[in-house]
Amino acid sequence: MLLGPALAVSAILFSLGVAGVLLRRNAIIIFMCVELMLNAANLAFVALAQQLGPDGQVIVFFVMAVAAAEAAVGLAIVLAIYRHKQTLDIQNLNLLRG
Amino acid sequence: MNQIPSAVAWTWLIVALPLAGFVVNGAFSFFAPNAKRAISAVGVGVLVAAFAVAVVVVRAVGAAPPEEPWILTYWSWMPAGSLQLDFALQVDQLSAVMLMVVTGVSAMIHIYSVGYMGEDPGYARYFAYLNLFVFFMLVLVLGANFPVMFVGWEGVGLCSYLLIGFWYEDKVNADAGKKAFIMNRIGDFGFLVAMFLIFQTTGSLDFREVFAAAPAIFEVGGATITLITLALFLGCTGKSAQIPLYTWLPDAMAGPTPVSALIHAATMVTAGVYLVARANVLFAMAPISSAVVAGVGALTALYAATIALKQWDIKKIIAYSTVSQLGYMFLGVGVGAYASGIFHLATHAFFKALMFLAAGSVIQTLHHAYHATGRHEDAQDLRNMGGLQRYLPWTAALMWVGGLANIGVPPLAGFFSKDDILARTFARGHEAPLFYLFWALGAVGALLTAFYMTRLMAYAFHGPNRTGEREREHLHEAPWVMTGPLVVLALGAVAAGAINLPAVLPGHEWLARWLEPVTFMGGLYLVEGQLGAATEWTLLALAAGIAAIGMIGAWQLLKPAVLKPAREAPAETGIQRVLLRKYYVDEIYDTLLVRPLAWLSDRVLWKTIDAFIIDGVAVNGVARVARLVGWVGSRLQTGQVGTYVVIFVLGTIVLLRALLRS
Amino acid sequence: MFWLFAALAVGGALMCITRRSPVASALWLVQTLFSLAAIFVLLDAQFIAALQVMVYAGAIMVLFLFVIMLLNLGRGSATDMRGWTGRLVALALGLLLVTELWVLVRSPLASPLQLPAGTLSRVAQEQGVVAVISDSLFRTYLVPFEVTSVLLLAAIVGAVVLAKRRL
Amino acid sequence: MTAALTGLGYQRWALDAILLLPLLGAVLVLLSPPAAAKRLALYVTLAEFVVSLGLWWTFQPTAAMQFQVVRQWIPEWGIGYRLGVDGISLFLLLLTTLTMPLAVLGSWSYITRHERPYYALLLVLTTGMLGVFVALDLFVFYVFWEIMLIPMYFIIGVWGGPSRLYAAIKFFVYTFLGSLLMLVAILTIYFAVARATGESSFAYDHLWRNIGYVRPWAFWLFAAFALAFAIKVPMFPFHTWLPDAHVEAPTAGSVILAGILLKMGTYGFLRFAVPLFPEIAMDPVVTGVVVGLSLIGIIYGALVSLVQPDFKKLVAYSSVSHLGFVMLGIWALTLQSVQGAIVIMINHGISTGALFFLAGMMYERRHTRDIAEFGGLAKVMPAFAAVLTVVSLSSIGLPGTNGFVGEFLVLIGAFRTHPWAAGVAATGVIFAAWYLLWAIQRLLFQKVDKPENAKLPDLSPRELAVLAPLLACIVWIGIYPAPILRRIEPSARALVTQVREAAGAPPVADVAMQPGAR
Repeated sequence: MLLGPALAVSAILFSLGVAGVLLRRNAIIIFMCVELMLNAANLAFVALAQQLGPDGQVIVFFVMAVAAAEAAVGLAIVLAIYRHKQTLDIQNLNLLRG
Repeated sequence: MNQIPSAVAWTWLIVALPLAGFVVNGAFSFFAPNAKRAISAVGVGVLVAAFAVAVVVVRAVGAAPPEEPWILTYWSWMPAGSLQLDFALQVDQLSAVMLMVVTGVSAMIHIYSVGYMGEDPGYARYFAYLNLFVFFMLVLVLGANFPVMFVGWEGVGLCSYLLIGFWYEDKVNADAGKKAFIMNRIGDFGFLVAMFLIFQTTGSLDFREVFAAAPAIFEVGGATITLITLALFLGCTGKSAQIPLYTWLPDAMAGPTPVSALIHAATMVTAGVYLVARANVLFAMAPISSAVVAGVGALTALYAATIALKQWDIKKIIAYSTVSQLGYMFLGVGVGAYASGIFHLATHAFFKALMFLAAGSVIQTLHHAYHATGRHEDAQDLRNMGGLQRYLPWTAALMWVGGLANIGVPPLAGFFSKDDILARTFARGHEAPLFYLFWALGAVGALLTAFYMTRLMAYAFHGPNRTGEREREHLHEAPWVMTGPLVVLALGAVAAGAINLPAVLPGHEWLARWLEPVTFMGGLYLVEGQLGAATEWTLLALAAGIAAIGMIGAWQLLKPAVLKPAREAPAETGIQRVLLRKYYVDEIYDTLLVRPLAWLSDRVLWKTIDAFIIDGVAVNGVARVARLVGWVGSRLQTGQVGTYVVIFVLGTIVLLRALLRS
Repeated sequence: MFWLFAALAVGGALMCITRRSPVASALWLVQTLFSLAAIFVLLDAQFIAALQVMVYAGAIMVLFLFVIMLLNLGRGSATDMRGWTGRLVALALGLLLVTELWVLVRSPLASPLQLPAGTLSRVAQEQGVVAVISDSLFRTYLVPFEVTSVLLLAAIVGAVVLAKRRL
Repeated sequence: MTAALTGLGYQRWALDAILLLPLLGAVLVLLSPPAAAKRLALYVTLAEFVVSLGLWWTFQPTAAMQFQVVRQWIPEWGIGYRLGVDGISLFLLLLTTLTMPLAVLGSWSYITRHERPYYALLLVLTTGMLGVFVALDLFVFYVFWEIMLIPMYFIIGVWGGPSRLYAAIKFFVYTFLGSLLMLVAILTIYFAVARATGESSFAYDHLWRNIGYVRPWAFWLFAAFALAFAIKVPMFPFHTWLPDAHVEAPTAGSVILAGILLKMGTYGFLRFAVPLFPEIAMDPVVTGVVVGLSLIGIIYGALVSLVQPDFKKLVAYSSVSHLGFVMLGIWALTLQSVQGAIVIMINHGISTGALFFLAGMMYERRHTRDIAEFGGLAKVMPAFAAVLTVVSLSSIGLPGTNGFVGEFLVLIGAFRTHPWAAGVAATGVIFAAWYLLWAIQRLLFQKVDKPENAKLPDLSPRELAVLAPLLACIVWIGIYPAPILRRIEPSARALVTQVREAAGAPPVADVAMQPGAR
């Protein structure tokens, strides 16, 4: 029975991901932290799948697919931004300013 | 109800002919404005034809006098539940009289116009309007219910508006037309309210039904009937230029002179008198209203005569004279002498049209003279005339006939009709002394009438000529196409009195007996006073005496020889100035009503309430608040993704916390 | 076994978020991902573990590294870490989250839903690791699966469009 | 004629065809080459008019809904595509289909850019407007109500005058505000009735029969409807969007706005607000407020018109005055006044429409609408002057023109129940004459004092073709309105009877009532 420890690890990893997002200003590292959070969530799914049936694993499969898609598009955006602004520092990205 | 004779079925043609003339001449004015022969042929032709048909119809009426009006229903106009209005005409003795006056005088004036307007570029338009006017006037006198009459009532007002402003390039003319229309509209408001009240109380608007039902529904002297008749009379004061709505009529002289003769003397302005005579039952049942009608009539008769004393514009004098004479007619119908009112209406149509047309001939020749020498002088100012009988002998003679008829010199038409009214007013005096006062007002008015008419004739046709040295040789008599109608009208002015000679003379009161089927209902409530033969003779003599005194007085007091042309004349002072400026009534209306209303509309209603309060404060105020909120919100958006993330995470934590709590 | 990989995963994650160089961060993240793959195996999810290694550690991270290299971000420039306030905020929020999640983890699972211990591994042995997932994937979740394929296609197109210099 | 049309099954497909044709036309116009757009739009609108004309003959003068179409749309929520025509909506329908070809012709040379979307929007607008008048399902009604808003917004906002955006947004937001409240009211009624009867339906009949279940909130529901319609009418304090929208809109926009869109407000009162909530509408306080506001509208609109320097604005404010008469007629609730109100709706569409066309023709020639910039046009443009005079006289309400028939009926009907109000309203005829005649004088009469005016071309054949049908209607309705009145009468009578019965209002002439029958 590894459910409790696995979920705990998942929680810690997720929080680390969040902290990373908050801590860093480099868009690409923030991006990696998001991936980290996704993995933390995957861990929770897999751990629970052991208790509740294989559907959890299927979800993980979907998460991975979406993550892959997201990575592709996200990185393309990063590229475009870098080309446009010559920086990835999110403090300089304030196009959303009202 | 007796059988409608087949000739009466032709009535529609009388109405339709002028309308057709309007359509054709209207088309001419766009496509062939210079085809003057064709235009005259159509314009005059339809009138002559209408007159001919009218004669046929009136003969049918005479051959078999109807007990009740013959109603000719053409189509259903406004069917709305209990309101079933038909487009219907009615022929009876009263409308027969009006038919003859309207078509006859109109035909003469149309012929005269061929000469008078011959050189005007708007010839076709002029005849189109004139024909349209006759059409509406005929609808007015033939309408079988109040709304159909109202069609004519407002229609003639429209034509009056169009014809007064016929030479629209001058602001004065356009202003005068507009003023006439709006003043009439104020009266029409009264007419409308009266119709609403009548429909409300009797459930119908057809003359026959309303008048038949009136005795059962209304109580004599009751509030409702008084209100109805007063509202109707407000309509009359507008249309027939009585106090307080008379000021448009003198201004209306801005139109071509034949128009003044037709619309503003002979026909349209008498519509009010016709209406009171038509609704005689209603007025007779409201003694207060009748007294008001008589009082306003008497007052107007005197009041307008005083203004006429000091006018210099020949047309204005005749215009105020018209207002004054209309006052006599209202006095007549107000005292219950409906036949007398209509009698004066008919004689007045002849002699006043004659006066106007003769004045038109004078004005035209003066106008030509000044035009030929290039001087800009007023062709209508008496001070620029004088001694014209040498140059226009026919016109002078004919105008004297009209003038004498107007003054009331026996045995001309005006003498009998005016005396008839005054005598009957006097006869009511034993009921209430008020009527003696009305009679006195009328008598003084008659004196003034004699004075100003003589003044007009003396200054225009006698004494030395003041037109100008070079202009004098251009003065000449009008062509036969203009003098011909004058002769016909003069015959009428002389002989028309014969239709209703006083009771003491042979052939007495033919018109009154003719109108008996129409007026007897009113006679049930407003019993005419009876005069002894002696009193009647005395009054006749008195009337003749008044006329003589007025004329002789004027002839003695006025000195045409020392009068100076308008350009050199000194300014009037004192009471003369007040009279010349018509008691400043126009100015008073302008200051007290027109300007404040315009100011209120502009400054208060539009700029303050509309633009500032509603739009500025309320509507755009809401928009401004929304924009302010948006602005505050937009300031919160720093555009820093980092900040958003912090807030987002915070939000997540709070949400989780809330989930855990539950 | 589990605790070892757990420690490696957490350590890798910690290093990942604190390294100055993006390349280093990426490599530490790879360590975390591999450790997670190991933990997946321990949790009877061999198929997912394999996917984890292939897709994440293999494909996605390589993509990241590619981009980092492409943009020449490898050289550690001035730190992109936030100032002290930012760090404190991050730390505080991270700790708060951990606490909350910890409470969540401690909450009991609804008992009727629970399978007896070892059920999944037994089923996996009977039918094969992949069959268990594929059965569910191609029956219950067929439509989402297909939609995912469309999503991936869209992502590819989108990535190409965005990354192209000029359309 | 009737037999021939019946043979074709006209009654079955008429409304479907009328609603579909413009939409198809819009698609065709968008696909056509730009040069052919206006021609195509003209043909479509003409075809539409011809199709709708059949209603005139096949309409039976009874109070029943005719040409009914009932189709399921979203059966789960009881939304059905329910259409029908009665005496109240018939003439608004015909007025719309008559106005549209003229609007297209009137835009012929006025619209010079983006022709295809313009004409397509006009056609979509047609469907929206017609839909409002025929919808018998409150949801469908709401949908059409919003559909017609959007094309109008674009027509003002894209093809309008200098401050078109302000005007367009003001128009849109103002109307939208009202219609959202109306949506809330519709949904409230729907849910309340559905809960009480167990039958979910937006059908007007169903809601009308069961309206008793919403009695506790009736006042607020009525207020929501009334506000939406009052803005559209527009009644006195909600009218300020109107002058802006009219002035900025292109000619055809103004014509449609005045001619048809405003009528939706009064139609809404007649069809929904008053019959659904009779006891609220006939409440003495509510009646007092509405009648009072109508009177203010009549007098105030006329007085403000008097001082407008801009001809279009003058006409716009005169609409406030005219629509005041309509509201008075509706609230007086007698047979004559309601018939008169409907006739004024038609008349106003014709006369004011024509006035806006004329204003547009002036604007096309001089690119100004400032009255002071003109003068003496009667000399330069006699045909224009003649038409303007006739149309103005109709607007003034001269007997013999259409304007008189409507005003007379409203006033004589209103006099039965509100004599003082009718008396005050009758003074409106004086002010109407004042402001229009003064405007005519400044435009047409006096000397041609501006050299730019000396050479203005008179009406072209196309412009005459726009105005001629309107002139014909002015005269026709003026002297022979009986066929129209007869078709309106049964529906008007039914309305007055039902509302008076339900409200327990005192009986009036022409209406046989059994109090408390509902």
